[in-house]
Amino acid sequence: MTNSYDFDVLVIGAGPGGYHAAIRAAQLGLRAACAEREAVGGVCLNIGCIPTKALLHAGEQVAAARHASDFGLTFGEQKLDVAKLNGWKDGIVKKLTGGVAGLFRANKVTHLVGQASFVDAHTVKVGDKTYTAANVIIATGSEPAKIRGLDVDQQYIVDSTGALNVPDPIPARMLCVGGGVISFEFSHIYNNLGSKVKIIEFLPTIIPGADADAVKEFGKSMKKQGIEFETETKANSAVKKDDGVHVEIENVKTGEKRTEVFDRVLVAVGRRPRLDGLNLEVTDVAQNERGFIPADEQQRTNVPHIFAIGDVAGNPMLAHKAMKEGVVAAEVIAGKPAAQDAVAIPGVVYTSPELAWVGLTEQEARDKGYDVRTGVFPLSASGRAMTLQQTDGFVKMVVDHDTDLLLGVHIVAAHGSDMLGEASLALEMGATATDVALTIHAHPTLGETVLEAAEAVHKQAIHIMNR
Amino acid sequence: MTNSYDFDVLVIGAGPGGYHAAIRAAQLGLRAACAEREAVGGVCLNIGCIPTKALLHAGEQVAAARHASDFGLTFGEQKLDVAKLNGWKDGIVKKLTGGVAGLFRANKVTHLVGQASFVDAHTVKVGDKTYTAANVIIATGSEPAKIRGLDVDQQYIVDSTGALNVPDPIPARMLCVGGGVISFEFSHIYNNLGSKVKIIEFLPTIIPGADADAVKEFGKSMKKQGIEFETETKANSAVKKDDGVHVEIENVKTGEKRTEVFDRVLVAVGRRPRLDGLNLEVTDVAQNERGFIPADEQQRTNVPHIFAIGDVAGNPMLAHKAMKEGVVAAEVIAGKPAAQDAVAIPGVVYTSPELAWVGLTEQEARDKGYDVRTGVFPLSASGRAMTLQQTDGFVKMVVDHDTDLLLGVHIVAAHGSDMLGEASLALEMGATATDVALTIHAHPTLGETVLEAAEAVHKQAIHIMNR
Amino acid sequence: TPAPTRNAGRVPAVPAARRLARELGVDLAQVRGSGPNGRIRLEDVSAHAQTAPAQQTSAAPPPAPAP
Ligand SMILES: Cc1cc2nc3c(=O)[nH]c(=O)nc-3n(C[C@H](O)[C@H](O)[C@H](O)COP(=O)(O)OP(=O)(O)OC[C@H]3O[C@@H](n4cnc5c(N)ncnc54)[C@H](O)[C@@H]3O)c2cc1C
Ligand SMILES: Cc1cc2nc3c(=O)[nH]c(=O)nc-3n(C[C@H](O)[C@H](O)[C@H](O)COP(=O)(O)OP(=O)(O)OC[C@H]3O[C@@H](n4cnc5c(N)ncnc54)[C@H](O)[C@@H]3O)c2cc1C
Repeated sequence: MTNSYDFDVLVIGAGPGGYHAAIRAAQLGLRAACAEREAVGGVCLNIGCIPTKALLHAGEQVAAARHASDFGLTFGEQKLDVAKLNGWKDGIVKKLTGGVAGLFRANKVTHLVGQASFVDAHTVKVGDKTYTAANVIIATGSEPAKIRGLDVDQQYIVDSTGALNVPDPIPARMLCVGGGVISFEFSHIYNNLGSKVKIIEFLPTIIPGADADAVKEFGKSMKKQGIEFETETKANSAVKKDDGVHVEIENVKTGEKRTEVFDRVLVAVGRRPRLDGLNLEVTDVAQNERGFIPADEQQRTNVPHIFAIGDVAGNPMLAHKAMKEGVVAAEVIAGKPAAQDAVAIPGVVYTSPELAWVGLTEQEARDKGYDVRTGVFPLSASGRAMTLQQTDGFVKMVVDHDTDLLLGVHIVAAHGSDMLGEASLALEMGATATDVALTIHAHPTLGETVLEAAEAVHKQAIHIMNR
Repeated sequence: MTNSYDFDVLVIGAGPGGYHAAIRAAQLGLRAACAEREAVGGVCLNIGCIPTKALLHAGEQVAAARHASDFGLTFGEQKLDVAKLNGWKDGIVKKLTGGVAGLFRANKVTHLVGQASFVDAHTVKVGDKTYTAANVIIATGSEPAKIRGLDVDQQYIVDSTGALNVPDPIPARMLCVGGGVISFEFSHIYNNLGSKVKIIEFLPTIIPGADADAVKEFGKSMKKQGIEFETETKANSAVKKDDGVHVEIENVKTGEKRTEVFDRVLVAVGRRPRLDGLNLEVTDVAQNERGFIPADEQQRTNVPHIFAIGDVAGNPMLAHKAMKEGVVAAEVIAGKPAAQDAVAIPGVVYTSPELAWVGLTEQEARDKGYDVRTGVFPLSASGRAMTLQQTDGFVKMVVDHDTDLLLGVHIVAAHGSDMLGEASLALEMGATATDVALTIHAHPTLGETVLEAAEAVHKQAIHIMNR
Repeated sequence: TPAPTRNAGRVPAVPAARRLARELGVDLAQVRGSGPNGRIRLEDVSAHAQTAPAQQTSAAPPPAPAP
């Protein structure tokens, strides 16, 4: 690496993509810097993955206490100190973001504080200092998309960031606009904390991108728990009045409109790339029609020494995709043979049960021309699930009949995200359903449902009748 | 298969080994029978794996309610209805054993009720009827070993079966004799339910067979939770008196003796093959010096048409090993190319955190001559673990430096048994640490600690400093 | 000559390949694995089974001359 630049690599944004890139670059001996204008850790650690999971856990504990009476454990009056809940969640965030800052120091990553903007393709201004870099990695992430008529005030009409601040008292009636992952996670939290929650989704299906059967199984459990949802429905406007937020809701098929009143409205209708203040125009870096910055398998943009990773590089906008791309970009810059060549990127809705999947849905596999076989095994037939009081859900495997190759795994289950490790490794290793079926899975574990789903592909599951 | 026999295969014992064998045999078109003298489901479903997991869950919910105050959730007085707890646990057992009986019917497995004993190598008497079979599978399991001076009365001095019946009130002082899996599971249950628990183990280490570092990490967490244990210590005698059970405890190194008083003593010092009433002598089937019936990779004993599977065939005495062997025996009888050729059989202690492992320990790998590298990643550096309030433990990988081949994975973690699926598949697939490290693991999941441990092998973990 | 296998060593082969090898009567030790570390995959076993019998045939005694 030439020494005429201040840094071998300058990363813009310290979200999961950016901090992985910077740390891996430093591990490989590069002089690395990472610029951040807000908080180290990005959306994920500060206002995304982590605080939602903290609140989800808290909500699940409230629900678990209710179900404890099934086995004879009862409690006197239950009290939730909302301020303490928010503080606990913030404490976890602080610990993790502090950890990343510490890792920067320990790895000798130069942490640049402030807004970064390009001066030219090799020069970046951060705050009021200017730095040159042989390579630049753009990792500026994404921000919530806005929707006309629903103006976020972060008090009555909130986006995901506002919804992280649990109000006291818990809102009695809540509407979530958008039927994606974020909406379901918040619905689950607030439903467990005592809100009556309704979700509306414009499209004909919730959780777009997930397997249709899995979504159905998932939706069944959500409904059972009290979360209502309507598809092909949209919100036209939301107005705060004395008795709550009046929302005009429209059935997009019939055109029928009605007004409902809620105490709080969450708007979660997608995310868009964040490029404000970056001054990207002074470079030749190309964006696509939606504003994202396309990158190749090495995470290079059309300008060879400028890389794009994470949310700003496009879908799926997930932290683990950002992390992988960050590591790949750093390794490529260090001259390593890295590529973002993942067979599949997993997705998870961290509710209870979780919806967790990786690889092709049954429909996607059919569309690609595979002769598809599936194997399904219900959690209700799992001894472990019974002992955990968590029998909702199933594991569904999508397999190519000709080669027995595993194409996709779709899990609706408690701890589903923990079982995803096996599914992801299986896809990356090119495993067949037989490989999974022949692997001994410890008893009694939820993971046995993965084994049984693989057996079911061949009509040889033991604990169900194979049709 | 010749029709001159009543059955193509007659399985003796309907534990996990036996019922898997019978069902798979029927699935493959064989005329299968399964004889059982007690309850379908064997030790595992009735008095083993399942009821312990039910009680473990209940105990963990008691503990979770205590920790809920960390995030602001508090409860009034907590009450445990012990009769309801036992009933709930028994209900799960009943549901599962009923399920197996139903699977027998649906698969057309002939269920023979009664004690089975050989009349000759092809003839078995069950109750007072006699049947002939082309092949016989011995799946009679195991029973608790006894120890001199500690006479089990199932009230004050209990074995694992007695300990499943939770007494009211919960015993204040409890001693567990034996430092293996069963002892730790019951200690964890009773400790959470309010007992003061002590474990004594004759050998220099608890959980023999597990990785030494993992055992240390596990023991640290158990101690922190209030479970005491002493190694190189034995119980010479236990006598029930008015104020409790007086136990003479001896330090086997110093020979020092003392007497301690407990309200309940659990004896869990290993298991021995169960062959009473089987009349094995009329066959030529060989046993080893400890009474087990050795079998080859096809689960055949020295008599080619008689198979032995599960606990009666020897260590490790685990349900999933019995299941695998049952399936293998059935497939072999059906003429399929099956073998018990597992690279590794996982083991789990279902406490919280769980101790879950598969493959070689570091020491075993060194003893086999590998140039061993290890990678360790602590749960305390996992964001998901923090949100789950479960940061005890680590993941340790044992890898062959020459080939990067994964040799063993040792997990101390909440949900450790769920993460084991990936580890087991990795070993069976011949995966390298690099394969695991390059596989995208969803964020934020506990499974990321497996990824990071694999990265740590190469000194490239992101969230810790790599020494 | 192939590197000596470690005393502890095993030929890494995926479970489905191990089963296919038994079915076809193929000795895994004779199979060249195409995966990393010589890991034997399903296709390696089928490929071996297709070529190996041919080798055996050539080693077998020549057929009796036609009358
Ligand atoms: C509520 C919610 C929950 C989520 N849960 C999950 C989940 O469970 N799992 C999952 O995989 N994903 C989840 N996501 C998505 C995940 O947060 C993102 O995919 C991830 O954060 C993307 O990482 P990134 O590094 O690309 O960008 P970001 O995390 O967005 O980080 C970009 C950083 O760049 C900084 N920045 C931007 N422009 C500049 C500039 N010009 N100068 C200096 N700094 C700049 C920003 O301040 C920010 O810190 C969730 C998102 C939300 C909103
Ligand atoms: C407290 C406890 C907890 C455990 N937890 C776990 C765990 O979490 N995970 C795990 O993997 N393992 C666990 N085990 C071990 C597990 O239960 C055994 O490995 C498993 O049950 C062995 O299965 P099997 O089919 O070989 O025999 P068994 O389950 O012992 O079944 C044998 C059956 O044969 C019947 N039988 C015997 N002789 C005759 C005869 N002559 N005629 C007719 N019927 C006969 C018996 O009545 C019995 O039902 C646990 C064991 C105990 C005691």
